[in-house]
Amino acid sequence: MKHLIPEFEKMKERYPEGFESSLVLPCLRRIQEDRGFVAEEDIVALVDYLKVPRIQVEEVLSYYTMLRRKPIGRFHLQACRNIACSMRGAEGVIAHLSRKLGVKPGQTTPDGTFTLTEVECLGSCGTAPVVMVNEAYHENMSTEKLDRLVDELAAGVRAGGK
Amino acid sequence: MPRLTIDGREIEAAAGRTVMEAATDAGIFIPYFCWHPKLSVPGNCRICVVGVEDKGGEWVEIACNMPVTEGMVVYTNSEKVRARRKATMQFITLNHPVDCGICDKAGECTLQDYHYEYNGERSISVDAKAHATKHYSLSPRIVLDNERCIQCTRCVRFTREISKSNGLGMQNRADHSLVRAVEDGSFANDPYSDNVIDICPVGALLSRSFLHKARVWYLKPTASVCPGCSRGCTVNLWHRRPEWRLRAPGMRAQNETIDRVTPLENPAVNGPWICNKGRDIAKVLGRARAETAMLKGRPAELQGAIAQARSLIAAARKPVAVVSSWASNEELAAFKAALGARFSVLVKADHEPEPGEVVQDDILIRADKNPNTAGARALFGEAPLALPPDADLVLVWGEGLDFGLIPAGAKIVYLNAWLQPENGHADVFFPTSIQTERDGHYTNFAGVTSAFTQCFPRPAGVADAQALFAALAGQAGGGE
Amino acid sequence: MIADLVIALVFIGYAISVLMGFGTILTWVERKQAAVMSDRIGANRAYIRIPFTQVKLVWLGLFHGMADGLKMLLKEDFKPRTYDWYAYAVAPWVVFTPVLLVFAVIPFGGTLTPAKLWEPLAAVFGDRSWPMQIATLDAGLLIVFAFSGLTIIGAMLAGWSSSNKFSLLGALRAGSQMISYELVLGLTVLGLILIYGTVDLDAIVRHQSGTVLGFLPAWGIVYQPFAATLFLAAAIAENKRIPFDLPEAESELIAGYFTEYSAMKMGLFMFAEFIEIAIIGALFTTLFLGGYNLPYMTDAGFAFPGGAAVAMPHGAVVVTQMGTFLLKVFLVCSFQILIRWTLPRFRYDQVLTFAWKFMFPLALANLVVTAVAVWAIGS
Amino acid sequence: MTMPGRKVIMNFEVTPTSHSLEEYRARGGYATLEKALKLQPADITKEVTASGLLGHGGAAFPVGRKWGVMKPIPGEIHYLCANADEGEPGTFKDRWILENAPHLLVESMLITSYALGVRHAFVYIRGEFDLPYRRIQGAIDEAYAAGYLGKPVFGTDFALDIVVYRGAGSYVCGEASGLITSIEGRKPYPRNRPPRLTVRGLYQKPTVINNVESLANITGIIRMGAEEFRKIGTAKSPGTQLISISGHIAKPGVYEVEYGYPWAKFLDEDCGGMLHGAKMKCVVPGGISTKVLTRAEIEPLTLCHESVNPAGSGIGSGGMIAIAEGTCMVRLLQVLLRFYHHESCGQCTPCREGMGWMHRIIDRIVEGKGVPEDIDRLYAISAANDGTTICGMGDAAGYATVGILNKYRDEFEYFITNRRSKFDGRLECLA
Amino acid sequence: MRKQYWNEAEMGLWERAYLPEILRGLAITGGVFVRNMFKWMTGRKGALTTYYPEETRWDYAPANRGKHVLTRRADGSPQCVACNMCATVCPAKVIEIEAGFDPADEAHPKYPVRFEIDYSRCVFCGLCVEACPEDAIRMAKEVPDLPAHDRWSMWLGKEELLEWQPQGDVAKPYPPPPPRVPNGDRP
Repeated sequence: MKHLIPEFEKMKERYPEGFESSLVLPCLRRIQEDRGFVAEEDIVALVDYLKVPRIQVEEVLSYYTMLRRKPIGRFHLQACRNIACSMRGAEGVIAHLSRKLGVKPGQTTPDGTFTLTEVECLGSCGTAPVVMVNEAYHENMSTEKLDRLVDELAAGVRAGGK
Repeated sequence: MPRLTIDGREIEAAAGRTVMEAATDAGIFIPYFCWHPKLSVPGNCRICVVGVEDKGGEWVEIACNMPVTEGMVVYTNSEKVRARRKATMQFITLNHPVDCGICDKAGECTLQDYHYEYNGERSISVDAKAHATKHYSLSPRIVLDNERCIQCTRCVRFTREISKSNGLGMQNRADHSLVRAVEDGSFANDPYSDNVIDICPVGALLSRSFLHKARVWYLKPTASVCPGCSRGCTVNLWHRRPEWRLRAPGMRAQNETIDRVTPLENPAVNGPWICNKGRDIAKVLGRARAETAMLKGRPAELQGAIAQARSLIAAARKPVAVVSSWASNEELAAFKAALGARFSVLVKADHEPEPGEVVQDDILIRADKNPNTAGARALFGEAPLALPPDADLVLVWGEGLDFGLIPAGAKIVYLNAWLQPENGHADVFFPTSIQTERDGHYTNFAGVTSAFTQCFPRPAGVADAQALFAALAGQAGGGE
Repeated sequence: MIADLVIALVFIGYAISVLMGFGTILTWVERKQAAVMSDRIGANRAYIRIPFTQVKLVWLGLFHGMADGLKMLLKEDFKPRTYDWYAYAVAPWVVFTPVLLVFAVIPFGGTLTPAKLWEPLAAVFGDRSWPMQIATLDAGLLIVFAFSGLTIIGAMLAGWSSSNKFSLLGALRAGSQMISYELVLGLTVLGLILIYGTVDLDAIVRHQSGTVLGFLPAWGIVYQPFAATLFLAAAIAENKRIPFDLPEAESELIAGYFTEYSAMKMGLFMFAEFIEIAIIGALFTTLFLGGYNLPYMTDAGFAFPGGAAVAMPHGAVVVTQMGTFLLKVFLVCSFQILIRWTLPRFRYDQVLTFAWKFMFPLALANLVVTAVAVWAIGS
Repeated sequence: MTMPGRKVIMNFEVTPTSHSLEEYRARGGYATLEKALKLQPADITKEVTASGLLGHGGAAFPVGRKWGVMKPIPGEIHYLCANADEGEPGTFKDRWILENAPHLLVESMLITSYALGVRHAFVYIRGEFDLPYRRIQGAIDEAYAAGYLGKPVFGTDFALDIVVYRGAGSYVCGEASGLITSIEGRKPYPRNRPPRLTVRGLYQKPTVINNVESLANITGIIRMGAEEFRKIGTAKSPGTQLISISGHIAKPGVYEVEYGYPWAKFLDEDCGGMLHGAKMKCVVPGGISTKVLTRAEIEPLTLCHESVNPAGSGIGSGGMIAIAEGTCMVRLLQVLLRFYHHESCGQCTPCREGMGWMHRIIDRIVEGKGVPEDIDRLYAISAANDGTTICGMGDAAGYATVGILNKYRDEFEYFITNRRSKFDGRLECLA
Repeated sequence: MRKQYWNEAEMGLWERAYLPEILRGLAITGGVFVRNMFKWMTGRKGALTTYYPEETRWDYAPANRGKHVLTRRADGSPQCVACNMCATVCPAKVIEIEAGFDPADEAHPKYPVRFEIDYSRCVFCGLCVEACPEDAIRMAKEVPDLPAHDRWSMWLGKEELLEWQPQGDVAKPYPPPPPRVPNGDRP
């Protein structure tokens, strides 16, 4: 985490005085972007840097669904299953993904490429169903589009590209 | 000062007070789980709902977070309030395992009481209860039962606001939130951690040392003073009620042990808290006892020892007494009255801080680990503990004095409650009673005097210090 | 003379062993019979273990009597602080001894001719015969009453010397009750004396050996059934057993006159009571049940009505007669026990009322009727 | 989307570059700010109050009144938060503003901050929004670069810093007090009122939190003046409402609707009717926390608060979901309750226990193990949650449940009796 | 005047004659005697009583409160959770339980280390059985060999109470624990 401190310092400038505690969430997000998850050493370093009680960091990490303390697959497929998506076939989408990847929601493929997660509303109800791959929304998904998406991602990994 | 009406009683409360505080002050009871007079108001248990009459009729809101306003009309037991409370109790007991049978809190559990008072019915749920971790080791001292936890967060707030260790937090969300200790283990080092057991309104937080030791209704609290440091926190010592004494073969000794220690609220000294050392004071008081008088290490009759001590005192040219800072004010006064004129008196510290112990902090713990130093010094002065080399008789009272400091050749009269090697080195040794075996008072560092009460009978052969001094003085005075 | 002495000693030995045996066995019979009558098992716990084995001999609880005796012997002998310890000490014996003595005049068999039993005995005994009776006295029945009257003194002594109110009251009760029933007892027997014209018990028994009306045995009970009933009732009352056991009344008087007795002294009282059962049995047998007689039996064998006769050797006759007597006594004892476990007891006033207002007049009436009948038949 | 009626927000053509500062300026952007800075802050508040602008976050609390509570105290720190934590299922209107009109929001926040004496403003954006975050962050960076932010603007001594604060996946952050707790870097536990956030909010300082759409309206109000603004919409609901429609509808998306627009017409004509020409069963008017209305019920209604509220529902956040005939309402409620259970923060008892309980009950019903009393239980739990929780979530779940139960009780009874759905458990609308 | 009692027997002449009634009574008891004696002599049992303890009754009433039995779970451990309800309700205060803690057994963490009943004071009222929330203590209808030579040997401990099983196995079929609803606990 240490190498991110300059970034945090810049972030801090935008915040009013005495907002160190507020930086917990942005910093954790940044750390997770960097490492893929939040490790024990990151917590220790962050607590040391922000001078917040460690329990606050632990609470935040356990509370927010987007933060995690364990590594997951390279591509995090988050399929929305809330009302609007369900009404446009999200259940089929998830079932299809699950079949195609061979994992149940919440699991990671054995090769560590994909992690499939069911999530509640992603705020893309008009273009449902939606699947979020890492940060990017893939909207109006259908079985064919899904196949193509997963195949492309898998091919990219095989090619060694990003 | 706003005037308000609660249940038809007109009361006056300072502005800024909440309805809960106003009602409590006026002696009107409003149920609560999460509210605690010494902690912040989270308003999360929702059991303290009261009805407030308004233009639009009665509406219900939680009392703990409702500031009093002029002319407010509050009902604590209206139809609506009762319905709400009942619903809330249904929610609280929804996933509570109701395993009162194996819960140490049963008998002094708020949830039990409220259930009878405000619900009294079976759960309307037919679904299986959600399970959670049953025995989570929160620290080496405390076991957490997450199923019993009603997530009032009193414990969490205690570590944030009172002990400031930030040792606990609520993790996860919804009905799978869990109280957890911070992972770096700072909760285990919190010297006040055991207070969360007391403030837990249910049996979620359990003391490991008291775990399943006894049902609380078998126990009786006796008001006492913690001798752990010069703060002199008032405590309750819990021990077996006489009517529930154990009778099985080999179990007699259990009837005269301190099963647990809880704080006895005292605004002048410790508020509602005590430190962990105070909780473990039974270990100090439960050490092996000296029960026979001795003459140079040989067991002797008490009367013979008194006679011997009298003659030693009568024969002494320069007698010095080192009095105990664990002695009660009464005993000290008795010593002063009986022998104070004959002896030059010094005060010693019976106990020094032990390694690893928190020596002092700004909450309760004081550096002086003796309960009555102030009381002793008030009677015998502030003189430093330096034994004059020409002393030919030293009367040592209580443990903790290095016998090497006593001038060679000086006779030693020793009074001690515990079984210790020094006992045999004294010319005359008297076993004395301990705090749980007598009534008395301690004066703490700030001059506040608190009383302690006898819990157990004095063992046979053990002398009462007050009577002993009178007996010693009878002859010593006569000899002069 | 030697022969007389030997015979007397044999008879005395026999009498004592019979009485002691009855006394012991009746304690067991009382227990067992009571149990069987009331659907129970009765005492069955005392046992003798064969040494070095685990075999325990229970024998239907027979050893309870032995255990009782041992217990009484070994128990501490508590004595009250009395001014009259001599009377206190002697009272059980005063109760016990007369009871034994009564048996002296009771014939427990026909005649014994030792020579007929075994030839060589003729050398000592010749061919003399002896009636099987310890003391062949003409005043037999009077002796009985004389001795049995003595037990009252024992009871009174015991009650008085115990210096205990309960004992004294018990003794008073015992005394008045026994005196009252002694009278009735005597009156009932008077009828028999009128009929048989003798008080010699052996003669009375021999009178009963024949038959009446051709087939009925000529027993006293046939001549005097009413007197028999009264006699038995009075005898039980005399023995202070249920339903007349008022001198002992746990709720009022504890154990009555022997409250203050313990160990074997108390055992003597108890033992006397049981022996007295046997004595009453023996008396009743002698007076009303034909004594050692079996119906249709003579000293030579059986002679049935209609002429059939069976000859028996002397030894068989003697044994049969002795056995008959013992069996009859036992049955009467058993009947007494049956009564004891059947009837509820009286109130004390009822006991005396019963004696004086009911039995005494009846006995008198019986005597008068008998006298008239004897006079009429005799004249 | 084209839509008849006057527009306040969607009054320009969306192109790939229409969100840039350049094009925004070309549309007259930041001119209003210049105009506003010439007014007294109190006058702006007065103007907003006069406009009668209602909050667009769901509760329709008058924005002017909220501002009015917070008297700018000189020397005291005040904060402004734009609530862009759009978590209500069915609602995605703010996303449109963040993606397509970020500068409108920035300008509005500048005006608002000036009016309220705020020096620091926050945009709390939900963690999953990536493009919207980049757009708003881009716009703010542009504004900093252009000098609108960070230093005194237009020659006044008013300067504002805006921080975009990203959430990390929590519905409760959309609740104002949960939001500020989240900004404080803690778990977003909503707070008890009193004290109100406008008295003690972020870091115990007075804080105003407004929905993104509400704030976006400010620029328009100041530009056209309150009087002019009131002419749009109806008397009691002035202005427009961004309706995000989804579900079984032919043309889902975000529409700006002038208050008072006929509802049926909106659905049938502007949105192109139901998907695959199906018949409409009911509609969720404004986010799932409002009660559903059947097709027959909405027939006479117009899209404004005074029309919808008496029908027992509300415009809410404008997240409309159209539901076609043949949709299983039991499964639908299951989806909703699963969501509420997942998103309950677990702070106060009725919501923490009630949400899980309702979820377990509905799961059991769907499994075919329901009992008739379960319906009463759902009602009872909803009633017990109504008004007893710290934030509005307990009420919201109750409204949703009661709304569906009231109107489709027969479907639940059918499911419980026959152990299967009346409509095969279908949520999708088949062609 | 003699007091008249409401239940005073009304006796006819025959009954007042005393003797016939006595004979009738003797006939009854004598009949019983003869009948029972006949049974004994023919090798049958002529008594209702039993040769206790060699012979124990088989026909105790099912509700008879005999000695306590501690029931067991299928794995043989005592069903008792050491809640002390029985000890608390016991009017004679004869039950003493010392609880132990076994965190490994999640379903039954509290178990009795010591469970003792003082039979010298037990009044066999059965309240302990009523109070038990776990059906861990029952009273078997059979009466066991309780007497002892001193009062200390009348304290019966856990093992004895567990092992005394007159009706064979008292292990209670224990239903499997309900499926655990997953929670957010960290694995």
